Amino acid sequence: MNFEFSADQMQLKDIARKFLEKEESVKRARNVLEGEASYDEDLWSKIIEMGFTATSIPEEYGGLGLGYLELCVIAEELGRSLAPTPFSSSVYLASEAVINFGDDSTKQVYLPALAAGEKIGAFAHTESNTSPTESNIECSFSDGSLSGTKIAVVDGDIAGFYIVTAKNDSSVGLYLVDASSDGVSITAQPTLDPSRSHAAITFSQAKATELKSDWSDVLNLLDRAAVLFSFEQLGGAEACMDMAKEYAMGRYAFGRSIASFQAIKHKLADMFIAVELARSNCYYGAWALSTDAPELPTAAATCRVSASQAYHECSKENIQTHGGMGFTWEFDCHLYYRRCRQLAANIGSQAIWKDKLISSLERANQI
Amino acid sequence: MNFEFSADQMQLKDIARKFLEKEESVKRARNVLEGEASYDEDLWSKIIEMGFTATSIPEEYGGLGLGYLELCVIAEELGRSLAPTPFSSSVYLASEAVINFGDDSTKQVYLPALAAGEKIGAFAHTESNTSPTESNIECSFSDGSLSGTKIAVVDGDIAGFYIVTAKNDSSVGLYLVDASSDGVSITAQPTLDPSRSHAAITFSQAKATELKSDWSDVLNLLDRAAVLFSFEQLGGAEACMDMAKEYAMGRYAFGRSIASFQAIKHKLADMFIAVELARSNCYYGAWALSTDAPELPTAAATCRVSASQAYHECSKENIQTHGGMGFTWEFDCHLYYRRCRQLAANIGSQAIWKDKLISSLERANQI
Amino acid sequence: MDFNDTPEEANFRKEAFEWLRDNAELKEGPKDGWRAASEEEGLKQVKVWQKKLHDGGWACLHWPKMFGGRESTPIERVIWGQEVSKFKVPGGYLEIGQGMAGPVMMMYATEEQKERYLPPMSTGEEIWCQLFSEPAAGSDVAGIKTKAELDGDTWTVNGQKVWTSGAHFSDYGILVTRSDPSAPKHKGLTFFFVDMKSPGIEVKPIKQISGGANFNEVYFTDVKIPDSQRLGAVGDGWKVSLTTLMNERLAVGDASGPDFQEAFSLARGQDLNGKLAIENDAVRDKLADWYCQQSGLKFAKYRNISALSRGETPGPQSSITKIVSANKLQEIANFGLDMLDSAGILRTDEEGAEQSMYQYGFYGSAGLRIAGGTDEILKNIISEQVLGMPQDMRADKGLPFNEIPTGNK
Amino acid sequence: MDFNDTPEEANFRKEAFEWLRDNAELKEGPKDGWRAASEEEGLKQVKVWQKKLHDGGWACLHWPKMFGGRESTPIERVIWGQEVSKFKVPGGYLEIGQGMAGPVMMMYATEEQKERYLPPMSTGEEIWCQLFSEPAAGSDVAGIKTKAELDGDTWTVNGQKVWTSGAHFSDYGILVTRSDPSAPKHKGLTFFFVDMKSPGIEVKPIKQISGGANFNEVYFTDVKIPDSQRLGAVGDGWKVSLTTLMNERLAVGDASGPDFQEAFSLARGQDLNGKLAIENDAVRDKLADWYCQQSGLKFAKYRNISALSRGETPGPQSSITKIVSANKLQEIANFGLDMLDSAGILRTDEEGAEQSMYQYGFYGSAGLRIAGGTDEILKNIISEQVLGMPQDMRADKGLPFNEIPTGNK
Repeated sequence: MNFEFSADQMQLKDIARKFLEKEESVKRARNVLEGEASYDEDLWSKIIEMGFTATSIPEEYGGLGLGYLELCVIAEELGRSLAPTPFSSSVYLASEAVINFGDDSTKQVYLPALAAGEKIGAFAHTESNTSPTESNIECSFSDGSLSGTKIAVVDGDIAGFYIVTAKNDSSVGLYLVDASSDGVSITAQPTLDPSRSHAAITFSQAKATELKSDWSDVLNLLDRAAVLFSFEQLGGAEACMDMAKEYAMGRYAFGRSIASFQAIKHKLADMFIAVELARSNCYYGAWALSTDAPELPTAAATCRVSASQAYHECSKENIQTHGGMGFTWEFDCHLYYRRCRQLAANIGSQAIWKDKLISSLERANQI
Repeated sequence: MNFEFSADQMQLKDIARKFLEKEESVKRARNVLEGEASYDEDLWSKIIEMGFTATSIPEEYGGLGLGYLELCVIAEELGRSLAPTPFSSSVYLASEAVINFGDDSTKQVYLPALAAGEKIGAFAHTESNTSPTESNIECSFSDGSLSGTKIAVVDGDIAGFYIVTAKNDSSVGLYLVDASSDGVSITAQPTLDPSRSHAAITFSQAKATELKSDWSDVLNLLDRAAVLFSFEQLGGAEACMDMAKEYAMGRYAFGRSIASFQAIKHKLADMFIAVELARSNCYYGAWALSTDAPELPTAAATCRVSASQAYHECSKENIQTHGGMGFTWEFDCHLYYRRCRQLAANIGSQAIWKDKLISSLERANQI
Repeated sequence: MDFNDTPEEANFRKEAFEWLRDNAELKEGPKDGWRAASEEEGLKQVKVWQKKLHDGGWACLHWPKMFGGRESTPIERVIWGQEVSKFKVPGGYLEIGQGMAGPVMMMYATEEQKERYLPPMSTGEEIWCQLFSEPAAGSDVAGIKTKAELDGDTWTVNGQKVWTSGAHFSDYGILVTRSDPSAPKHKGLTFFFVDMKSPGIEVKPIKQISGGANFNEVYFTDVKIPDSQRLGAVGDGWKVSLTTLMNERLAVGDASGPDFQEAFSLARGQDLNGKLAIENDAVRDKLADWYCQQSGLKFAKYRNISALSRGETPGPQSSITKIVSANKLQEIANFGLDMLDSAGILRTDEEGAEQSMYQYGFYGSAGLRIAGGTDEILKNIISEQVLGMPQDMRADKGLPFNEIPTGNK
Repeated sequence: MDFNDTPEEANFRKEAFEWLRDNAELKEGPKDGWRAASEEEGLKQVKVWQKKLHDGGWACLHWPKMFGGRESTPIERVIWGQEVSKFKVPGGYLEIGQGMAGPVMMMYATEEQKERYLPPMSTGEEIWCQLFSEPAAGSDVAGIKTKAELDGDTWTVNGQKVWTSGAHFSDYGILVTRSDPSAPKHKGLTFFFVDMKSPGIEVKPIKQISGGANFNEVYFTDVKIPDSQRLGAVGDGWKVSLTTLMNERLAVGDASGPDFQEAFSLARGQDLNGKLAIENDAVRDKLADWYCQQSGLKFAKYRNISALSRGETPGPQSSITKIVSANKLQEIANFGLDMLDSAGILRTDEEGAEQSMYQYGFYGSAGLRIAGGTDEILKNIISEQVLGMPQDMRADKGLPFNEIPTGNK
């Protein structure tokens, strides 16, 4: 039994953590939130220098060819530090789509650029106020071009290309559209978490490359990304727990540290339990992703649900533990409260993932 | 605004409470639980003497002709004291069925006897491990006789007659069958709460009287009963809260009353909140029942759900507050824990009532 | 058991309604209501309306007539509140003065001071704020550090207050200070009222997580207050404060934001996983919980109003209301955003857009669980003051204030 | 990251499996397992099986070989547990002796005593119990009152213990007493082992809320214990107790009873409100929560086993496991009973009947949330020992034991 990251992976995690601390990633997230920029270009270029964007891209396409476990530990640290960059869109979604469903010429063009950070990719999936399904997607592809509108595209205003879900005659699959193509129009959309940019993208007969994929591949792409997003959520949840504890230890009321009151102690114990369950489930997801296990749909939904719950619990109770100060703009609590929602929304809501989990267990007809 | 019981009603409540305390009703519940009897005949005869069974039966049929508010306050006290008698079956269900759906000759025969406690009635509705619906009820009536099997009939082994749900050609309605009729066979069924008796009843061409009713009347009967059951649940919940508080105040650990620890204080505050919400919703139910308001379906489901939740919370956390002692047979905590489940099961589970609540709000198209 | 007025109550209700009908505009629907374009504009309109109320005899219902009030009973205040909610009338700005500062002034100020300050408070001409909370005195309200030193008959005040609503537009404020740091915590406090235009007072807005700024920090640097503006004896400030503290916890009350009705109507029009959300049993299950909570709070309020109507003291409804409604709001806000799936993150300032309502609740609920007593403090209060359970152990008991451990935050 | 054994672990697993295969019967399915017709019968079979284990070299894996153990590593114990769970073999009765009494004896008994008592403990010939809890010493484990007085070299013990598993069939017990009531709480305790057949010991079963009686009260009336049976110094009993207390909290561990799998399979066959329960989204929502909790606990355990496998100290998994699984069991039990609607109340002793499983969980979960550390005590432990948060204030700190307030219960 070796259900743990390796020493090398833990070292990579430590490097990522120290790097993001040194770069004051949380402060950068605040700057993006308060400023005009869509993301922190400087941090992004440093992340690229660290090789993080190249982690899971095969060596033959200019990547490092490391496994997904390495990407998981990086994701956790990016989540912990609220890194205001398009990492998740470009790496968990766009790169994965090209790696898994692109033909060789597409890979040749996009993967080296993704690995080197020369291109940013984004995933354009949502079209309305409801979860995209095989039957409600309206964007359509025919004769080499794609039309329709996607909303809430994370990093949509900074991406160089989009992985777009669209229907053709028979089914819904994945298409690649360059942002610079004719017929692509981009409108930034303000959100609850301005430390991450979002946009609406309208495609009018835009030239598109078909990726070899159908609806089951779309779901597979979401499952793979879910594991990585879960690690970001886990990192965020743990950061909130740590903040709450640290604040409580130093804050005195009624002549004693508020960390000595059972109401606060038990709140922290509840956070700790949620984080530990989420972490264990995330490891399950990491194992399934890295081994391409048939359990991936179950594992992905399990860690997604568990990590979303932990982050929700920890980010709101972190504010509560801080009392009035937690409600101020000045403290960082709200940065996490916002990011928690952003990550919860990013690849579909809790209701959808819970349903996916039970459906996958029904299919497996076993546990 | 006079959203409160009247002084007379509160006095009746006080009388009922003192009477049941003096008669050591909780101890009697334990005796029935531990013994062979199906109910406490002595307490039952005293309850009859108090006139409680006659409360809402019209004067012309030998009752006291009081309103339902009076019955609500009595129900609360019976719930608080775990009274081991067939009151709920005979009064909330059987008497109500005869009052509302019986023809005059049926009323003439049954109501005076119910008021005087000479007859005990029970409601035979459940047939299987699932909630009875208009389409799954198999018991059938034709040519004046009824056939089929009912299970988990509360007080089924002591009742003199049954109100039975059965289908005829066109719909499901209510029928009255005497327990002494040919073709009625009764088998006691052990349960989680032996302080209340249950039985399976098989009808084989048993002579039955048709009550003028269809499925909507069955639902109406359940709604009316739900308000009264909710008051029993409310009384039980409050008793658990009081027990937990009293025990915590006197129990010392680490040199102080455990009632001074926030974990216990906040647990009690949570119980108090649940009880206060349930009480307020029960009053809503009482108002709707007593005024025959069109809101009855909503009010009944609201108080049923709210009171079931409060009793569940309070009965389990009462055990928890007592620690090891709460887990002993000797302490009364488990009597309430059992009764909480018995009352939750009696007229259908929480899932069904929650669904009814939202359905009634959908029908009302308003709140 | 009924929802009807007594004949006296019905008369009062009629009178109130008729006056309002003659002086204000009825709302056109449940979402209709008064809104001001800006704070300045709102303040102006509130003052005009308050003057009208005063002239009509409807200002400060609970105040003595001699100071501009009506001497109404508590139940009449409730009825007035119900009637006024049917009309599009200005609100806000004046509650802290009339609800908290006024009663303290009536109890502790001199006759001359009452005559000088109370009438303009009731007409809305002068606005008051309350200077209580401090960075280290939140849940622990008596942990106040702002220092007051007496020299001759003038006090010099130094320190910082936080969470002061309306400090920037207030004319006066009521203020608690520590006059004796060597006395035990609750003994060394002294209470004043202060002119907010005094030299040395600086007001800075506090930006909240929502981006709005409804509160202020107020800094005191060598602010001079004449001893004649002291309310209550030196060292009796805690006793004076108690007059207003329970009022404050009452005032926070119910959550504004989406409730059952909004969630229900969202679910009836929203697609979730291939069918209408209202057909999803998990949604129905949650809606049922929220309906039961909302209904329980509503009827608890009715029970309290009934108690007032009978002249009895109402129960601990306000603490329960705040705990339940703040947490319900947080759940409903997250539910609403989740229902919109990935689009729930989008911000829109469109009037009435689903997102903006749930996003408002998302921020607001986090604050409401803290403001005017955290969930945790309110549960302490319920367990101690309602259920009679003992206080937690006190580390500060009997210690001189300046020897109480304070940590680093 | 994988679930594979190291080569050494794989060898050990193979050896264990092969021995078990040659000496016991494989289970036929997940619900198959050993059950005894009565306690006496069970005890007899356990002793036979334990002797077989011992003779095969598989008794008391973690004990030194000289006392009948195997000197296995922690990860080998885990592997043994996994392999043994595939077989229909007797269990129970011996865990407290071998897991708690044995280690204490090894640490504190004389060489002669170890040679006399440990081998028959490892072979199952002699059974031991643990006499710790008292009516007033539950969560507050050090609040022990049972009095021990020394006269010459004999102690006289008077008092009462509760919640003693197996006292009625045990040969010996380990016992904590208060030898100096005037010393502070943790200082005046003294630890012994005692022959359960000593005059003055009376064992009475405690009937639980389920009707079963798995525990006992044990009364001590002038029970004589030679000073040679003292373990550790006079007054050092707390230190000795700590050796076993964490073991106890670990031992309670996971809940037995219906879990996700049972609830899932119930939902797939059960009608709810006109459709299969598994098609009800509220049911799916709850099932997803329970699956995530169960899965989280399972993989936390794997992480702990991995830590053991690397020779590291495992994390605080056992406290988390108990809190989460006890509460989950209580929810699932109520869910299962609710699913059966009004028929959920019916009791049936039919083997494998849905009701009986959920009813067992209904009682069992209420006890599990208390036994071996309540939810509340375990959350204290997590916050203090894992997160490093400060202790609550202690009213008993430094006081002589007989001056600590005790209330009336």
